Amino acid sequence: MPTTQLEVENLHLWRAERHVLRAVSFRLAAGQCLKVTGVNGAGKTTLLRAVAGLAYAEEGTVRWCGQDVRRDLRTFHAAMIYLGHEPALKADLTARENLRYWIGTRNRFAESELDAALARTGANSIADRPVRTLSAGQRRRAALAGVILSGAPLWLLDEPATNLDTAGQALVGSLIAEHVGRGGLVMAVVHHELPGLVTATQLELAA
Amino acid sequence: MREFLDMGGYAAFVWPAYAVTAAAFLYNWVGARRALREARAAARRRLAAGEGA
Amino acid sequence: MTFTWFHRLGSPPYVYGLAQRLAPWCAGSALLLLLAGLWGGLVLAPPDYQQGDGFRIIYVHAPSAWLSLMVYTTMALAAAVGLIWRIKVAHAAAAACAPIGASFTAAALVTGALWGRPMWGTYWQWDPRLTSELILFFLYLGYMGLRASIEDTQRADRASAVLAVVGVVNVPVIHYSVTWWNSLHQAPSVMRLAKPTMATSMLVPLLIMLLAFTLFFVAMLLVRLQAEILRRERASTWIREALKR
Amino acid sequence: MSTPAISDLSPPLLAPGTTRARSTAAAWLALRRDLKLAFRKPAQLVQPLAFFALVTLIFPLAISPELSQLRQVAPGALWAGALLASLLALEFLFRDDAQDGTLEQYVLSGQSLTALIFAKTCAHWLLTGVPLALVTPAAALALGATLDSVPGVLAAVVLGTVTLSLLGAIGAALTLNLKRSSALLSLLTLPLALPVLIFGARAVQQAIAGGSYLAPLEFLAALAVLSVTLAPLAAAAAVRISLE
Repeated sequence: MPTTQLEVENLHLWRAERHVLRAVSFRLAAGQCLKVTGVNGAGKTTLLRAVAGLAYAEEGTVRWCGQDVRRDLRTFHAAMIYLGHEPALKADLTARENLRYWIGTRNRFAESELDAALARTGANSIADRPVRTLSAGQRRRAALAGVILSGAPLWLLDEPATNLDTAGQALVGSLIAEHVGRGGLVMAVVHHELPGLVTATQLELAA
Repeated sequence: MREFLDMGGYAAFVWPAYAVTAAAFLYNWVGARRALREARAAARRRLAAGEGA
Repeated sequence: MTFTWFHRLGSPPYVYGLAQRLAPWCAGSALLLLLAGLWGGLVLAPPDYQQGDGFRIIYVHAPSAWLSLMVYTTMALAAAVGLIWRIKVAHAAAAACAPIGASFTAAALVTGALWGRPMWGTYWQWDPRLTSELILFFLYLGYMGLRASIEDTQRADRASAVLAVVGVVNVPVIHYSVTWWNSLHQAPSVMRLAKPTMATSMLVPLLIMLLAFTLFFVAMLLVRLQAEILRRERASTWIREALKR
Repeated sequence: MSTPAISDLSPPLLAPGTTRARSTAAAWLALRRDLKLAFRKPAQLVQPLAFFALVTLIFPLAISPELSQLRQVAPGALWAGALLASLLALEFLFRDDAQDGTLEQYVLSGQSLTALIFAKTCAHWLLTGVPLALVTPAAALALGATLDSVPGVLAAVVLGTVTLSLLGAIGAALTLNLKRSSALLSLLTLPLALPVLIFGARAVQQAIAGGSYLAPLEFLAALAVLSVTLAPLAAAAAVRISLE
């Protein structure tokens, strides 16, 4: 029986002449969190993008629930949400409108669920302001609300706590812990320790 | 021979046409050989660098 | 069996070795055929009853024009194979095709203009064949321009492959529309490339030249293919062996 | 041996209570998002139109204010202007979305990227092609065409810009994230757009001359159908590659 898990095997990726990912392998099962660490330029973001299918790995496989994701990328993508450096929000729309469009292309949700997600990340008070008027931390909170709203079991987060204050960092830690507690999977690139996140396994990439 | 080179009065068009085509051949010949030579040299450098590391 | 054949053609060391062995043979036979074709076309074939000796341009123009289109199609096919099955060697072949095709397209344009001067009285005529050839030249330029502006070879391969496939779908559309456009504005062209009733002594050298040009293309493709494979290959063991040869 | 329940076999895609949006719904949403964004920044919409008006203004100044002479060059002038204006507008097609990560999220949405890209291109056509088509008859009148020519000119530009937008989407996707992309974009797109120019100019010419413009219009429609079916596939593939 296929179990909910992400298996990455022997991933190799080159950027021009540079061998960025050298035989990266790991397994992430339901209810687990993987912290990806390493110095700048070690390929953390690249690894995340390669797993998501955004960067093209020349060798190696990524399996989701036992299936090579290249055979059915859309199913895999529906099951994961990726939050990159840029929070993917349009400056001219409000945070609420942004989530309606961004998450709305993925799955259906009720307005009350949207409110709940915004409230959970503390973004409800700023939800109706255009994103251009928000601070970087507020944008990050709005984007995190999107992650919750997507209902995806697999979260791929690239430095989710950037630009957040201490309370915000604690929030990210508790969101991840909650998600993992529900049987979700989290793969996160982190620079700093996230408070409240103790159960994670660590993957250290060498430069 | 003279007659041949004259091409029945069309020499001004026939020979340049052949010359241009010859130039295309030459360009390909030289270009392909140079590309291969450079690629081999680059591969050698890469191998040497790989051994040094 | 067909699968193993296909599989082997996807293996860089195998193709590299094959190209290395075949290239001299192709180049040699191209040279011999070229000499034979030139002798036949310039000396043996009689002057045309209308165009005199001016028609002899056909022996370089028609094969160049043939190559320009054939190479583009080959390039697009290789690109499609590379894109669909993610075969590096196919991308390498597509990359090797572009400069060869572009140079013969340029040759076809210039020889066409040189032929046009005595026939039409002007170097450039908006004749459908020449116009299509000019557009094809721009397609080549675009392909090479895109390739040159992407640094990463992998990405350049895949992006330019999409362009080549889009281009090859468009080539017949472009040719058809140019012909249609031309038929509105002037009488059919006087350039008689595909005259079915060509005398044998004129036709045979043309066929020989077509074959010679094609073989020359194959030879140059094989040489450039080796270079392109080396640029893409990172497994060092077989390269070390290959570089000794 | 007991048969496992279906829920055991299919791994959980989404949290309980969450349902995937249909691809058509997603595409519709993408279209509406682009329209809404465009109307919050109307300056971008006006630019290509102003450019088009300027190009058509060049011709009377460069050739002659004589309407009978202008009528001769009107088809060429209108189409050259339309081609360049839609080329100019193409740069906006993916640029903002690529910069802020929206395009990445489209790729990762679990929906058909082809459908989403098609939706984006539709929005682009509605925002640039249609206004252009609405302005062209006015420009044609200024270049000496009669009122009778308006339906023909309008139909030709509407149909032609469909193909221009779709072909342009491929070029724009391929040149995404590249330096000096605008010159390259023209080099890639213009040769492919020549059939549109040929049939479009002929249709406009016939419309102005009072002849039957049905034949070139049919060709334009055929080109539009061909590009609607094939171009989104190529553009989606190009977007994927460009984001790598």
